[in-house]
Amino acid sequence: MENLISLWQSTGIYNFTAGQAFMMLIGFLLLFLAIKKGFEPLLLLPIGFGAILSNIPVAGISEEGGILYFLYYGIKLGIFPLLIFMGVGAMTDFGPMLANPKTLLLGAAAQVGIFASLIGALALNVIPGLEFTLKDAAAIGIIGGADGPTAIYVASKLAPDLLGAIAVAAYSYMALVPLIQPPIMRALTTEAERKIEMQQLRHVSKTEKIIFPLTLLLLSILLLPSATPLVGMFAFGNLMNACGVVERLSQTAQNELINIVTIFLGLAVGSKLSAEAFLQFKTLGILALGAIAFAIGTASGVMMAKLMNRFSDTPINPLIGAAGVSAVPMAARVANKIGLESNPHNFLLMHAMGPNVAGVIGSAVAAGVLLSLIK
Amino acid sequence: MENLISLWQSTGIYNFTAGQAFMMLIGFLLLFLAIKKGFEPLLLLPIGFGAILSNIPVAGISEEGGILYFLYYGIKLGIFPLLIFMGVGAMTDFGPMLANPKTLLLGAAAQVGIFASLIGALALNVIPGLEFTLKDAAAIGIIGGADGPTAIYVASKLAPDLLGAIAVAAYSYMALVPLIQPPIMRALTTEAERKIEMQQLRHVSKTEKIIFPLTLLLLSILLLPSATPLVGMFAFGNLMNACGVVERLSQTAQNELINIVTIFLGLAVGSKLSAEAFLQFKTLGILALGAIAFAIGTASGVMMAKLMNRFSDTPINPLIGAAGVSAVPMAARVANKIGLESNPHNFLLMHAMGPNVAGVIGSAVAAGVLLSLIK
Amino acid sequence: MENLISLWQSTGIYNFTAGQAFMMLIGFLLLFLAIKKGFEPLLLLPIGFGAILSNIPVAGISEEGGILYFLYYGIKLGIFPLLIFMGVGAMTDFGPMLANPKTLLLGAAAQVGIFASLIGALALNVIPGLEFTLKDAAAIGIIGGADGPTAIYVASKLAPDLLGAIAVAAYSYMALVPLIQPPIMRALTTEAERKIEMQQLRHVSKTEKIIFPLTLLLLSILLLPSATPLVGMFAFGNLMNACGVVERLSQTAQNELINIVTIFLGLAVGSKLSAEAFLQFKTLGILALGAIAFAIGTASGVMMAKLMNRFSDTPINPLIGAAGVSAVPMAARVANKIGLESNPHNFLLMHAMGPNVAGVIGSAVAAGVLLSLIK
Amino acid sequence: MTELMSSGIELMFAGMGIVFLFLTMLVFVINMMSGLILRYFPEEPALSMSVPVAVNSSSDTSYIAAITAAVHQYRSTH
Amino acid sequence: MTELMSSGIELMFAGMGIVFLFLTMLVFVINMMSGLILRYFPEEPALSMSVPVAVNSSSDTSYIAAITAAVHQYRSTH
Amino acid sequence: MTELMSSGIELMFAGMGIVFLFLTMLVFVINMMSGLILRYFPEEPALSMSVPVAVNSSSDTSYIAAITAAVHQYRSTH
Ligand code: NA
Ligand code: NA
Ligand code: NA
Repeated sequence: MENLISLWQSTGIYNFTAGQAFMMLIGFLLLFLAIKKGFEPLLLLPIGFGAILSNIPVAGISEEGGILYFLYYGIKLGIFPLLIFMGVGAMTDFGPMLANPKTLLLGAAAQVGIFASLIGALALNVIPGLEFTLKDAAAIGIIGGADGPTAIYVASKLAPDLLGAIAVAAYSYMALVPLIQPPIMRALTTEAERKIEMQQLRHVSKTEKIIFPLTLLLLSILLLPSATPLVGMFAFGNLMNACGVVERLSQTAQNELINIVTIFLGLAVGSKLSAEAFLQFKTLGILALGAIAFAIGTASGVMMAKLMNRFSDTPINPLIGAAGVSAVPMAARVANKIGLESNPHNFLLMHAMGPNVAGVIGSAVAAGVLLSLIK
Repeated sequence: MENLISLWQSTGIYNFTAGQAFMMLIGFLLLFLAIKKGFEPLLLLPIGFGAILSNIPVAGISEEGGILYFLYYGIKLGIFPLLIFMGVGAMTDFGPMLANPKTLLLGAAAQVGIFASLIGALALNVIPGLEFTLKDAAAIGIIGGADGPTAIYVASKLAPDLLGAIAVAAYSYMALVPLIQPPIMRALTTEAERKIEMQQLRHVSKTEKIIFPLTLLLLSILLLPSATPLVGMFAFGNLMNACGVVERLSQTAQNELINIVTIFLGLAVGSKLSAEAFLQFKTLGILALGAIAFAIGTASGVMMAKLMNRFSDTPINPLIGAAGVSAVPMAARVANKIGLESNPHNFLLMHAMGPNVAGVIGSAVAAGVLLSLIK
Repeated sequence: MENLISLWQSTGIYNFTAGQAFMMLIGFLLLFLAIKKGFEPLLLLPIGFGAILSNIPVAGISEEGGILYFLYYGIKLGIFPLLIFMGVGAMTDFGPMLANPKTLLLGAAAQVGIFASLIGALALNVIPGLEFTLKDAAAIGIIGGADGPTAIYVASKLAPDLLGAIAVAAYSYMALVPLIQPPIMRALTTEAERKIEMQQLRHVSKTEKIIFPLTLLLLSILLLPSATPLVGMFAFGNLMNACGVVERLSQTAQNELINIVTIFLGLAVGSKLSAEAFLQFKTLGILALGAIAFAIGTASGVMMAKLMNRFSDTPINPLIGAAGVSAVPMAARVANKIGLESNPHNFLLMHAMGPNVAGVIGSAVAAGVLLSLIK
Repeated sequence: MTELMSSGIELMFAGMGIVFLFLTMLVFVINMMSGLILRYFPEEPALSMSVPVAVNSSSDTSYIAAITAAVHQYRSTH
Repeated sequence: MTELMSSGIELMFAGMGIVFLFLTMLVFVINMMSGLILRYFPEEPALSMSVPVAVNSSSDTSYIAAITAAVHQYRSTH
Repeated sequence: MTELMSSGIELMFAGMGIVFLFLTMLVFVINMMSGLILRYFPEEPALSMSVPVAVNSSSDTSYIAAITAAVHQYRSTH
């Protein structure tokens, strides 16, 4: 009898708090979005599952002794996001960007989204009950970078309490890029601009692809050492792939290793989706600011492309500016798709890959600035 | 000269204790069983090798500073068995069970083996020199679950000193299922019963396979949160595989990740096969009780199937009840084989897979009960 | 303004020390050697990149909190080199050595390089400013073993400060084997000796290949337990491959697992290439002694083969003695190549694989002696 | 009978009770679930249920696919 | 305007400044790099640039290749 | 000669001694082992030595095989 009472008192039904139940619903929602809607399933499925597991009463899966508690160390120590970034580096082909380097400026412009939402977060402090510090604001702003590992790395350093919400927002908006970007792109461009055909890209030699990651790293070392953990691991992955002499390491970095770390990172991010941390007015602010960041980044990229068209003799289709937010390769595909609507013979995909990967560099640089200036 | 004496005094020959030598023989025996007899080689080969390495005098491979000491943390913290369980979940197809859910009851019945051997362990306390605590008894009982990761997880929490013996017993008896089960199955069934043909299983839709792991997890959360580390990781692996949108993660979980963890876990389990822990009268008790647990589990499954046949209008071949102990997929194959002996046109394999995977759930639930009620 | 000054003061340009700049050049040199010259790229590329990353001012990538700091634990605890050794074991085929066991003596003779350079290091102490302890000298000597994981394991135990220089020397000289060995081999042999054709190797049965790693381990346990961490993990990998019943574990050990660990180990070794540790007079000594070690090892192997020819009735081509230094499989290829120059129909590759893998065992044994006798 | 043994027996009854309770409930829940799914989300013929992953999949994974495709297109124009 | 907001705005200007500075410099450096490479290290036709890895590759990786080759040769003589 | 140097030389002799002792013993042991194996466990022709793993292999690995087989059989009946 005592046993039965003790068992009843150890059931989930007996111990559930409303917050835990609600967070579990959020977890199921993420699973639904991942599986049924195809929202960044590689990340949102583990994150959603991690959210469910960490909100189970009594079990303590994300408390000391639980598996999610230990996995979270990989984020806390900054290891998981950097290893994923290394794998992403190994997957990235800088060819299109090297063939047309000025598209880097589009990747720069799109980072306005980061800083605009940082300011936005600070502005929201006028609302009673919201209190974002500069660190919080910076971590929120980085959602606008549209790069999962960068956002998680920065958030884990500056605002670990907001990590769950920030990661969820970042990956959700990346998945929503095909919905968020087109109206903005259409509103800011004329039909004639969207029809612009771009010059064929030149062939990029293997040597250029080998030297580029080293150049990038060197520049980052000289100007912005605080960005070098991110830029360095990215460049390392890219070099492993480009150089062609360590094929087996490169393959492992972009397959098994990144997969293993993705599973662990996803679960661990999910473990930060606790009721206390997530069910706050703040979270709504984060979600709103994240959407604004993506929108402003898209707009800035497009406007920058239009500006460059004024001064450049080789034409640039402004649609590819939107790809500057990164969200690789979705944003590039969106640019391609909108371009095809206006001109069915105009394939912008390769042209958009330039600003797309430039956006990855841009946000890593922005992350370096934030990590270096905010103490 | 001093050097030579010092060298001689550092040889294994000089330092061997009888216990170490004996444990090393056990290690070689396990290697022989794994390689020559095909006894669960994936686990028993690393366990056997770990046993040899950890009993080397002077070298201290399983003491602080040695590699097996560090690898053991993966078990101590509960990480390795849960990751293996995740991979097993990704490998498991619940289709046959979903097509005929009442076979779950066979998976429930077979767990009697767990609790019977728990009682048996306590009963053995009457023998002078044997002193099993309730925790010890529970950890021993879980051998009857016929599930490696579950047994190791529970033993590492309740009775880490017995871990080596329990893991060895669990995997050995799993390998012996084709010898242990048939006589019991034949003794408890009539020729007519063994000839029973079962209805073809209906097709199970993809949606059902996606929803099932979530349903399982939810029920476990509501009723038995203490089982959710095991059930949760298992369900996570299963969902990754069933949902079809994270194929690369699922593949990694059921291949490279589970392989890496299996190597580490096996070596680390082996490091618990030290003379002090293993060369005790207790170990004989554990081995005896493990065999009893498997036998009783088999018998209970068969009897449950016979009982269900009384009340059900769709016929159940009692042989598939034996598969309820889990030991996936060996027990299901045994059922199939014995069935074919009586009726060469009667393929029971798919029907037996239902209770077989149900047995995995059943032991995870039983593990949850033990972990929750024994303080 | 304050921000700008603060930014300027956080740039790499502002903070660079001459030592860091120089070490970064070393890093780029290693990348050049790896990529352009094909010098052991699997190790030297990550090591070179690690050297660059760890010498970035301000960023602190190899200081507490940085990723290289954490990765270095894998070396400090001895885990990474042992896991790589396990994978190398799984890749090694002892067939040729088992077919002609007396080639083991060639693998023994080549270890003279280890001890000669150990003595050399101590002799260098007469030069003012150089001060090698016995531990330092032993760690330097092990470069002559021509085995990366063994060298890193021993250096991490005896002289962690010298680890970077020792690892770089070991891998560089391994890559230089095709340059270092031929002149020595030609100088010590006559044209007639180089033309010697060897008897065809007998077929080695699978059982022999299974029993061999266990025999090796057993001998090591009895005579030299201090070598068993190395020998044991090597034998474990070899047994996994030879036994044929754990194919999936063996494949993972020699592919994904070794690749992951190689990336981590390389970066972590690179993190020990700091200006303070590397830019010392000592380093020149290490590089010189390493070259001497390789040369003496090669010479001893060749001379041993000539000596054995005096007493043996089956002829041994002395060129294969050079393969006894290990540097698998490069040294065996060199022997084959030099042999073909004198006799275009004389394929020595398989014959040279015997001493080649014997050299791996030889250096592991030598490592055991050093670890056991030097306190 | 010792106290230890009596708590063991209690544990056995509680344990088997919960195991059966749990798995019996699972039988009911599965039957309910399958019923609902087969009624409201019947599997359409062919492969129609498969989510169009390729279109809006993750930024991390589809890298390869995208870049491979793009490179092909790019190369074919050179 | 609060102090916090003003440091935020300062951060924005510093941040976007550096992002543009960095990426603009990168444009120049890439152009320079590509120019130098195309001039002094032009890609030779066919696959000539590929480093002869197979010949002097690592002791660890080329194990398989070497042993495979060797075993083939060895077997073919038996 | 310094004390350090003399312990180095002592180490060299001890070290090379043990290396040779070890590998020489290994030669003998291998010869013995091969002799015993070839005499008492001669390799049968063809693949007869291969342990019938597929039959009683591990619960973990053979999952795939079993389930694949089972699913095939199951599907083929639908
Ligand atoms: Na970006
Ligand atoms: Na079970
Ligand atoms: Na060697």
